[in-house]
Amino acid sequence: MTGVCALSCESLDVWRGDRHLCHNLSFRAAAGQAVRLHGANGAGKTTLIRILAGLSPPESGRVCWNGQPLAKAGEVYRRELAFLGHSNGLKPNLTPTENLTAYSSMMGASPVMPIRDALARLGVAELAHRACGSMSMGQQRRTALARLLLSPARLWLLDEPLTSLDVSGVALLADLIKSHLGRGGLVIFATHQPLDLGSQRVDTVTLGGTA
Amino acid sequence: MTGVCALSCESLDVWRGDRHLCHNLSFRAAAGQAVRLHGANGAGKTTLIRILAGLSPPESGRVCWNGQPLAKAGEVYRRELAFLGHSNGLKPNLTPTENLTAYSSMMGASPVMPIRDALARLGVAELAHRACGSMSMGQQRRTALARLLLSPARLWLLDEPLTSLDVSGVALLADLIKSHLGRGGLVIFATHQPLDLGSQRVDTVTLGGTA
Amino acid sequence: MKSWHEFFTMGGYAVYVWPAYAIAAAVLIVNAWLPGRKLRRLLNDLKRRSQEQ
Amino acid sequence: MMDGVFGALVRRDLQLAYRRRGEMVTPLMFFIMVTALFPLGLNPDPALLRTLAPGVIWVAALLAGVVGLESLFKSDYEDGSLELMVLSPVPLELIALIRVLTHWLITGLPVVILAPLMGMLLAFPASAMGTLLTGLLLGTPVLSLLGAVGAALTVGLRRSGMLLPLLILPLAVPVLIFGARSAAMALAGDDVSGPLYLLGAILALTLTLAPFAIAGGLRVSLEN
Amino acid sequence: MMDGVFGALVRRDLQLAYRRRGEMVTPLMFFIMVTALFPLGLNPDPALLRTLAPGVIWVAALLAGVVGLESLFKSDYEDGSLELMVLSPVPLELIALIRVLTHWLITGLPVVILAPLMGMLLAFPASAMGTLLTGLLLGTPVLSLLGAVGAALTVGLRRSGMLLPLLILPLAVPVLIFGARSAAMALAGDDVSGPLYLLGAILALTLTLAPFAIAGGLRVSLEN
Amino acid sequence: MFTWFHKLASPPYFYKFAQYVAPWTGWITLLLLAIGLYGGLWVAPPDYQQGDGFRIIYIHVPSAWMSMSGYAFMAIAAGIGLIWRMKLASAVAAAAAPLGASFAFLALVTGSLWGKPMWGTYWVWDARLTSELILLFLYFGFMALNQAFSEQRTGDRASAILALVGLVNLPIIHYSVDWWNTLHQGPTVFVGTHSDISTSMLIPLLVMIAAFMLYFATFVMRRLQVEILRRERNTAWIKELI
Ligand code: HEM
Ligand SMILES: Nc1ncnc2c1ncn2[C@@H]1O[C@H](COP(=O)(O)OP(=O)(O)OP(=O)(O)O)[C@@H](O)[C@H]1O
Ligand SMILES: Nc1ncnc2c1ncn2[C@@H]1O[C@H](COP(=O)(O)OP(=O)(O)OP(=O)(O)O)[C@@H](O)[C@H]1O
Ligand SMILES: [Mg+2]
Ligand SMILES: [Mg+2]
Repeated sequence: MTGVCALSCESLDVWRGDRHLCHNLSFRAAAGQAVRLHGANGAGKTTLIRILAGLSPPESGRVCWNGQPLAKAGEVYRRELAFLGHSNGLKPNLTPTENLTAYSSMMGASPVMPIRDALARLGVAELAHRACGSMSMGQQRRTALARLLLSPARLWLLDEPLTSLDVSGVALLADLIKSHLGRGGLVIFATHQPLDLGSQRVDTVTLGGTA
Repeated sequence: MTGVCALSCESLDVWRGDRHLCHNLSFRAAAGQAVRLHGANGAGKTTLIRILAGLSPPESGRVCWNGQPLAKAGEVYRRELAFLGHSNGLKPNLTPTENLTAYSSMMGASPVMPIRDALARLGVAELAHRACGSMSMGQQRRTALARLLLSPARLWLLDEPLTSLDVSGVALLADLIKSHLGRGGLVIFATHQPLDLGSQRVDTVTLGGTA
Repeated sequence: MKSWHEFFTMGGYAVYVWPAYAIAAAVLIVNAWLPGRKLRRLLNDLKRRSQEQ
Repeated sequence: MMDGVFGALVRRDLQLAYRRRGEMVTPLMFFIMVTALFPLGLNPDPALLRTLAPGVIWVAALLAGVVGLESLFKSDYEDGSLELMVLSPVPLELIALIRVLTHWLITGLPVVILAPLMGMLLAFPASAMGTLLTGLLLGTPVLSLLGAVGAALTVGLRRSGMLLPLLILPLAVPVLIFGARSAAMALAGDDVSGPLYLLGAILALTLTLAPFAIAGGLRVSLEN
Repeated sequence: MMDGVFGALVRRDLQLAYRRRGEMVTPLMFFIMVTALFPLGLNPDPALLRTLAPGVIWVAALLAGVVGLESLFKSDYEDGSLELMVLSPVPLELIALIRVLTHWLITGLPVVILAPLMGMLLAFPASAMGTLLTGLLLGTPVLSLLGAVGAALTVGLRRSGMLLPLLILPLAVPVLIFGARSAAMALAGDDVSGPLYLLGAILALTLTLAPFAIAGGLRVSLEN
Repeated sequence: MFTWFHKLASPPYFYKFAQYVAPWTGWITLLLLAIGLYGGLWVAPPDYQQGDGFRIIYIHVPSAWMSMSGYAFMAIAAGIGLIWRMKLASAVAAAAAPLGASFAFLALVTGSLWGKPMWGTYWVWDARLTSELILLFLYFGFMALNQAFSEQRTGDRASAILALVGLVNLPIIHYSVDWWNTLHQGPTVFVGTHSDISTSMLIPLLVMIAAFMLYFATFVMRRLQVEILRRERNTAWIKELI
């Protein structure tokens, strides 16, 4: 991982139906930085994360990766991005190993570590050969999180990554985030639960709005 | 709400595939009592809750409502039961009001409070006439929780009720549980997050097992 | 049947009779052979697993 | 009380159907397409078409009924409503029956209504149309009910779309045969009361037994 | 690199299909059953069946292909894989094309292979079988691609059903007509190169344009 | 008697029972097959109408009969498993299905091989042919559903419901198809009739039918052993067995 990298939002305006979720929102996250999106239910965290990922466009304003608007950065940006949404993106008929193999084949780069090691790190090594559909919610979430370890992406966008994780799972994820930041990565995440990143500084972007 | 009521498990054996999740598990919850199911990811909380609801049978042992096995208690038991699973049970095409109306028509009893009030109590009154599919995850969870207020059921079975709820949502649910217990209800819930029920005593059933 | 020749030609119906018998034999043999093989495999598998524990 | 439940459930199902009114059109389109496609390979000799019409219309109605069935309980399963249905004090048999009947109302009935039009295109004479309609009116609910049994049994499977026809088409054969036969007999000017009574008897039988099979299937599907 | 991606994606899709191999057989079953329904509903006279065979087989092939299509991207959308596909550096067009082609390989191709057998059951003469096969080989991929465009456009809509048939049917009908026509012409002993060339041209056109439409549809579906 | 049945219904006991009995029935099957084939293919005289073509009867008719009685057997076993939650009965149904399907397949294949010389075509849409084809699909549906779930118990219960619905439907299918055909007589005329079948033709047929029945019994037991082992793999008695 070389070179500086940064994600910046410039005066974003976000609407959902008749609700004005963000008004002139600007922020910037650079290498080694963690940003937490904060806000009540319905504040617009998920919406914002999807805009940051380039899945949907904002009403006005722009999102830039290394100074380039997302639309232009295109493939370059997607190569740097690891996204974890509300849903896990696992095929219930495939095993974790198969799911992650398929993921890494779409990544356009070879996986950073062997899939088996990634699963072991997340504590689901013994499930490697069972269909994902027959795993518990937490086990599925852990499998989805293993993607972060495979991808060389520098930017992690995590939407409520703690959902269904038990206490040890939460601690594990905090570790992963810290070491990613230590390696010069960027993490933007939304969560309602407290996530203790120790001494790591976390910027908070608060989205207004009520439930 | 009159009469004593109690749910008891007698020497349950639960298997999932080749995993032995509960071995000879027995516990009892009576009116006014809260039971928390505790265990790591994959320990078997969801499986157990579904067995308690009568959705699937245990390998051996039995679950009794007021001393009667579930299979016999049948409709009587279902009348006393409010169940909230991993999924919300909301039709994305219907509005919260429509969803809850349909629910209360299946309840076999008239709702305890007007639907509008229940939605207001959960803080989603203003969404009453929007399609559930266009609400945020937390808003959907709140709508699903509003069912608890409509139903006269004495037994609440909640599987990770805190998922996607923000801080105020968690406090709200704690309040609801406390007042339900105060009225002589029973609550059995599984959650990984701490849920502060104040002075209320909470029994914990710990399920063994690793991730 | 009067002769082996007659037996094999089946009075001109050999192309229908013998395939019918052949397919029947094949199906019956496969059905007889599969469960034994499955049983052996399963037993081996279970033995291996019980030794691992 | 049961009365209120009945009405409320029917209302909800119709409401849902209205919200997704687009999906209701699919079976209808299918029906039209299948009926329209047949004469293509044939010479458009009306006398020939006429004799084929009963079979074509019945097969088309059967296929149109099957195509939309997969989703009958699927969304309930996926969004968790099915658990609520199973855990409600109202008998699951009743809930399931209502669901099937509303499904028939919004997919089967339009097909029946459109049948005379398609019959006309196939040169089917107006004199026999009554039998065709009666037959469809008796037969398509049976198809819906049988289909619902299959849908209930496969709802927990991840990709049931394909399994479903395999399960229900063999069961649907008698309906198809009696239905098509009655229309063909009407065409020939014979007495059609026999097959129509039989269709009615099958309808009565299915109407009483299928709800239990459907409810059983739904319960089993949730066990997993 | 693209090579490896291609292989890996095809492998995943085939793997997925293999996991559900039971269900791979089912389009075939479906095809067989639909073809079998027609003689049941109609008159089992071989001479008549023969003339109907092109229409029957084409309709059955269309149905077998379409029944599973709705879910082509639906499950990806629902389990979140679609987001991963869109956000991957590999062009979405390629991913989508692979998905459609593997879908065709496991549902369309077996149907084509089985078609001669079903043709035989319908007393379709061996002399015209070549045309039937060529037509199906050219036509079924088009149907898969068109279906995928519709599936992609409607995957995110909760009120999807409406659009899918409306979008797809007008496009699919020419394929069906040319296909069934060519087989019917072969049956009559006419020269069939005209309709077959047309089918080939339609296939070439769809194969180049559809991936873009599919990818566009998927992106739009996720925007919401 | 009752206690014996009760004991037999317990998986460990049945497993051992089958272990002892299956070889015996297996050898008897083989013996009967040999006798039947010798009688049917060598001893029996050619049919006065069909010549030697009629000899397909010795596999066709037993297969056809076993395919039908096999379905009833399977559906009843599945129903017992569903209603009384008897695990062994569900296993019996799962074990019987592939065998029944094989017989249905054989009836179809041998029948159409017989049809070509007799009727001039491999296939006509005749009543029996059609209902046999439908029976095959009913078997396929049962087998597909039985294996479709991750938990075997669920698959058993789901497929049992299907089998019972199919059982109710089977006579309806049979008569509808029959009736449809008589109204719409195709080019088919059944040639072989029972009455004028000679004893030397009949006896091998009866022997073959007995052989097919015993074959079915033998390999249902064999398959059942597999099923029992698979289903009970976590129980104590299996661990002891190994
Ligand atoms: C694909 C073709 C055929 C199929 C699927 C088929 C199926 C069957 C079935 C299901 C039965 C049992 C009927 C019952 O006991 O009710 C049967 C019996 C029989 N079949 Fe076939 N059959 C076929 C072709 C033929 C042909 C070509 C012949 C001879 C010309 C034939 C001769 C017989 C005879 C003699 C019996 C015994 C009749 C009786 O006991 O009632 N079958 N077949
Ligand atoms: N359909 C299934 N088939 C086989 N095994 C299953 C199935 N569903 C769950 N399991 C297994 O059963 C165990 C218990 O699952 P369950 O969902 O009850 O866990 P849980 O305690 O709710 O976990 P979580 O905290 O992750 O929600 C897990 O180890 C899981 O892998
Ligand atoms: N498809 C949609 N159409 C219209 N409005 C929508 C749609 N999806 C979400 N909204 C609205 O946009 C707002 C933001 O939703 P979003 O999902 O981004 O919230 P969130 O901050 O992630 O909430 P939560 O904490 O509950 O997950 C909500 O008020 C919601 O009602
Ligand atoms: Mg959110
Ligand atoms: Mg759980």
